[in-house]
Amino acid sequence: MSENFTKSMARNMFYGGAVFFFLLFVGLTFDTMRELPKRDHRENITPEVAQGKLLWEENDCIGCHTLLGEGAYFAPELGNVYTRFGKNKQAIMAFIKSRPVDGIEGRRSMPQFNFSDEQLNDIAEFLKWTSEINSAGWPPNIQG
Amino acid sequence: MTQNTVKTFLYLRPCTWDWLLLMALTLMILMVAETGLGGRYIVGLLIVSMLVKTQIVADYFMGLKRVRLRWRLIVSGYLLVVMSMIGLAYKLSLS
Amino acid sequence: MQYQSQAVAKPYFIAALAMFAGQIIFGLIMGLQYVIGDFLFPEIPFNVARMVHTNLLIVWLLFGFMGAAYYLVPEESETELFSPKLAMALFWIFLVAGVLTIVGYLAVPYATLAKITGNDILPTMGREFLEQPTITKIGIVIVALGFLFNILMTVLKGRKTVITSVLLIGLGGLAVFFLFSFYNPDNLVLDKYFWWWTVHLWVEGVWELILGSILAFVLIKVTGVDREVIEKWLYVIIAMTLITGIIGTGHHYFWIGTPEYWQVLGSIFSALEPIPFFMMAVFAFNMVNRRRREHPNKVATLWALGTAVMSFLGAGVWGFMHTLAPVNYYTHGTQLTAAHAHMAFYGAYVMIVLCMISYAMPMMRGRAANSAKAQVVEMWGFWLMTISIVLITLFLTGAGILQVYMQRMGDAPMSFMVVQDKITLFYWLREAAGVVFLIGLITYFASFFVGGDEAASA
Amino acid sequence: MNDAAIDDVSLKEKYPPGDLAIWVFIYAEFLAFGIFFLAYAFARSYNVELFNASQLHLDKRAGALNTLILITGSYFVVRAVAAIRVNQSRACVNWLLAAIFSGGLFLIVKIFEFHGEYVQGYSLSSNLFYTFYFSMTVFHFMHVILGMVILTAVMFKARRGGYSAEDHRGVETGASYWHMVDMVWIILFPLVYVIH
Repeated sequence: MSENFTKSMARNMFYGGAVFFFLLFVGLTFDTMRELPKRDHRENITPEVAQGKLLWEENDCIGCHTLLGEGAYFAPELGNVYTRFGKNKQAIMAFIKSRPVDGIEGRRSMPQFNFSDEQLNDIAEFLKWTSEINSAGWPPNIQG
Repeated sequence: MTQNTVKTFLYLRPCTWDWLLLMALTLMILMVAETGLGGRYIVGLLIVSMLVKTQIVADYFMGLKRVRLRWRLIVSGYLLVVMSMIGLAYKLSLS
Repeated sequence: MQYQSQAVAKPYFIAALAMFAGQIIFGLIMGLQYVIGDFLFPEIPFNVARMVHTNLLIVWLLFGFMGAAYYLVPEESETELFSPKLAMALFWIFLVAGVLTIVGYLAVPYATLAKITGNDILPTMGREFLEQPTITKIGIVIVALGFLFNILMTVLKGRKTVITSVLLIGLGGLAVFFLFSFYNPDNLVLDKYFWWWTVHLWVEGVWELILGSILAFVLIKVTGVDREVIEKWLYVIIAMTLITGIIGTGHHYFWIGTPEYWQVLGSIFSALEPIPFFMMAVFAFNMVNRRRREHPNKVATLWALGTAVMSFLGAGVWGFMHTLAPVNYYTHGTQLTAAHAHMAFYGAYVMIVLCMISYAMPMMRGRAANSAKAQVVEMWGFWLMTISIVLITLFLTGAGILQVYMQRMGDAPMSFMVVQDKITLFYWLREAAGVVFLIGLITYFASFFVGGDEAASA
Repeated sequence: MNDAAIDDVSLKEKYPPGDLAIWVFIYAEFLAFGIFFLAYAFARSYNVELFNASQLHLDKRAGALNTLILITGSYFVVRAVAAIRVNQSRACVNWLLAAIFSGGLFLIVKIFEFHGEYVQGYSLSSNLFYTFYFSMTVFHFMHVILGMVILTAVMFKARRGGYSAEDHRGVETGASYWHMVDMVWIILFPLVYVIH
C-alpha cells in the first residue's frame, strides 16, 4: 500500500468503527430488551420453571441436546419436545424416569439421573415454558 | 498552463451547476412521490434519476473524474449493479 | 530470544500442547460414541466427554494466548517483563485450577460437582462452553486480571507498538466479555442473548484481535517486511472484523426468541464477515512474497500462511454457507454447525497458537530455528492435521446436509434418532479422519525431539 | 476547456482524494448499504402489499427535504475543498461549518420524523418493512453523526491553520466520507420512501 495510506487513518478507522458499531449494538440490545417480554412470556416463569432450568443446567443437558438449536448435536432438539410429546408433561417425565442405568447395548442412551417426581415436574415445566417462546417459527417441523 | 495550475483550476470549479441539477432532480422525485404514481415507467424513471444523481456526486463532488479510471469504475460499477438488481427485484414484483 | 523473561512463555506452551493432546483424545472418544452409542457408558457419558473436549480447547488456547503474549510483549516493548514471578505464579494457579476442573468433570457426576462447588449460590454452570464451576470462573477472572496487569505494566514501561496495543485491546476485551458468563437469569431467552456476548464476541470479535496481532508479529519476524506496512494492514483487518462482527452477533439471534429484525441485521452483517478473513489471507501471502529476508524457520511461515487460509475457509466460507437466515432456518443446530466450528477453530485459533509456538520454541531453546530434519517432521504434522481437519469438515458437512434433508425438509420428515442411524457412515469416516489427526499430532510432538546438526544458532 | 482537461488521462490523479484508508472504508460502506438495498428490494418483492401499504405512512416531504439538505451540505464541502486549494483557510473553515450545520439540520428533521413514527407506535419490530426502514435510516443517521464528527475534527485543524494548498489531504478525506453519506441517502430516499 502506498504513502497515501497513512497509519493514523487506519487507526482512526479501527477505533471509530469499533466504537460506532458497539454503540449500535448496545442500542439494538436496548430495543430487544423492550421487545422481549412480548415474545418470551416471562410472566409464565414460575418457581418450577426456574428450578427446572437450574436442573437442566446442573445436569449438563446441553452437553448432548440442543435447546432452540444451541447445544450439542448428539441427541434430539428439546425446544419443541413438549409439542412433540403431544403437549403431555407426564410423557416427558416418564421418558426421563425410564432410562436404563447401564444404557442400551450398542446405542446412544440418556443417563439415569434418579430425579425425584418433583424434579421431573420442574424439568417438564421448564420444557413446556420453553416450547412457548416465540422462536420465529423455528424449528421447521415437529422433529426439531 | 502547468499541470498543477490545471489541477488547481479543476479543484476551484465549485460545482454550483451540479448542485442545482441535483436539487432539481430531488424536487422531481418529490413531485412523483406527491402524485403517488407507481408502475413500470415511474420505477424506471426513479432508478435512472438515482443513478444520474449518485454518478454526479461521485464524479464531481467526490472528484473521481480527476482520478484514474479504476477508482471511478468501482463506484460506477457498484451503482450500476445495485440499481439494476433493484430494477430486477421490482420487475419481479410487478409482473 | 532477546529478553530473559520471555522464557516464561515456555511452560505455558508446554501446558497448552499437553491439553491439546487431551482435547484430541476426548474428541476421538466422542467420535466413537457417535457410532457406538454405549462406548464408555455410563462411566464417561457423551456430555462429559464433550465438556472435556471443548473446555480443554478453550483453556489450552488461553494458555497459548498468554504464552504468546509473554513472549511477544517484551520483544515488542524492548524491555523485560514487568514480573516474571507473577507470570509463573499465575501459570501454576491456572494449571491447577484447569486440571482440577477437568478431574472434577471426570471423577464425579456433573450434578455432584455443581453441589460441591456451590452452584446454587451463583448458578453459572451447565451452559454450553461455560460449564466450569463458578469458582473456576472466578479463578479465570483473577488469572486474567493478573495477566493483564503484568502485560500492561510491561507495555507501559517500554516501547509502545501497534501490535502490543491491539493485543492488549484483544486481551482486555477477552476479560471484559467473560464477565457476561456470570449473568444467568431464569429467563432462558435473556440467558442465551447475553451468553453470546461472551461466546460470539470472543471468537468473532476480540480473539480475532489477538489472532491478528500474533500473526502480524510473526510476519514481521519471518519476512522482515517494514513494520509500518504490516501495522497498517493489521488496523484495517481488525477494523473490518469489528465492523462486521459486532452486529454479526445477530446471526445467533434468529431463533432464540429475539425480535425478528435480527434476521435482517444478522444476515446482512454476517454476510460481510468473510471480508476480514479474506483480507488476512491476501495480507499474509502478500507479506511473504515481499519478504526481505529468508528466515531459517520455514515451518513458522507455513503455519502463518496456513492460519490465514484455513481461517478464511473455516470461518469465512463455511460460516457464510449457513449464516443467511433463510438457510439457517434449516441448518441451525445440525452437523453443519459442527463442521464449521471444527474448521474455524482449527484454522483461526489452533493454527495461530501453533504458529507462535513454532516460531518461539526454537528461540527459547537457544536457536533461530530447528534443524531442517525437525522442520520437515513438523511440516508432516502440519499437513496431516490440516488435511484431516479438512476431511472432518467435509464429512460433517455431508452428514449435516443429509440430516437437514431428511429431518427438516419434505412432507414426511424423519425423527432425529432415525436420521442419525442413516448417516452413520459419515460419522465413521469422520472418526477415521480424527485418527489421522491424532497421528499428525503425534508427528508434530515428535518434531520437538528430532535433533540434527544443521541447527542454526540463535 | 475544463472538460477537455478532465478527460486528459495524463493529468489524472493516481489515487482518489483523501487518505486511501478512508476509501477502503467508503467502499466497505457501499458494500454494506448495497446489501441492505438489495435485501430490501428482494424482501419487498415477496411482500409487495405490506411494503406498499407501510410506505404510505412515511413522511415523503421530510425525506425530500433531507435530501436537499444533504446535497447542499455536500456542495458546501466541495466549496471547502476548493477554498483550501487556494490557501483560503478561513473560507474553508466557514464552508465546513456550513456543512456541519446542514448535517445538524438533517438530524433535526430526521428526529422529528422518528418522533412522529414513535408516537404512532411504529418500531423496528412492527413489520418487515419497518425493520428495513429503521435499520437503514438509523444506520445512516449514525453515519451522518460520524461524518459530522469527522468534519468537525477537520474544521478545528483547518482553523489552527493545519492545512494548506500543498497539504490538505485531511480535508479531502473528510469530504470524501461526507459525499459517501450523501450518496447513500440519495439512493435510500427514493428507494424506501417513493418507489412502489
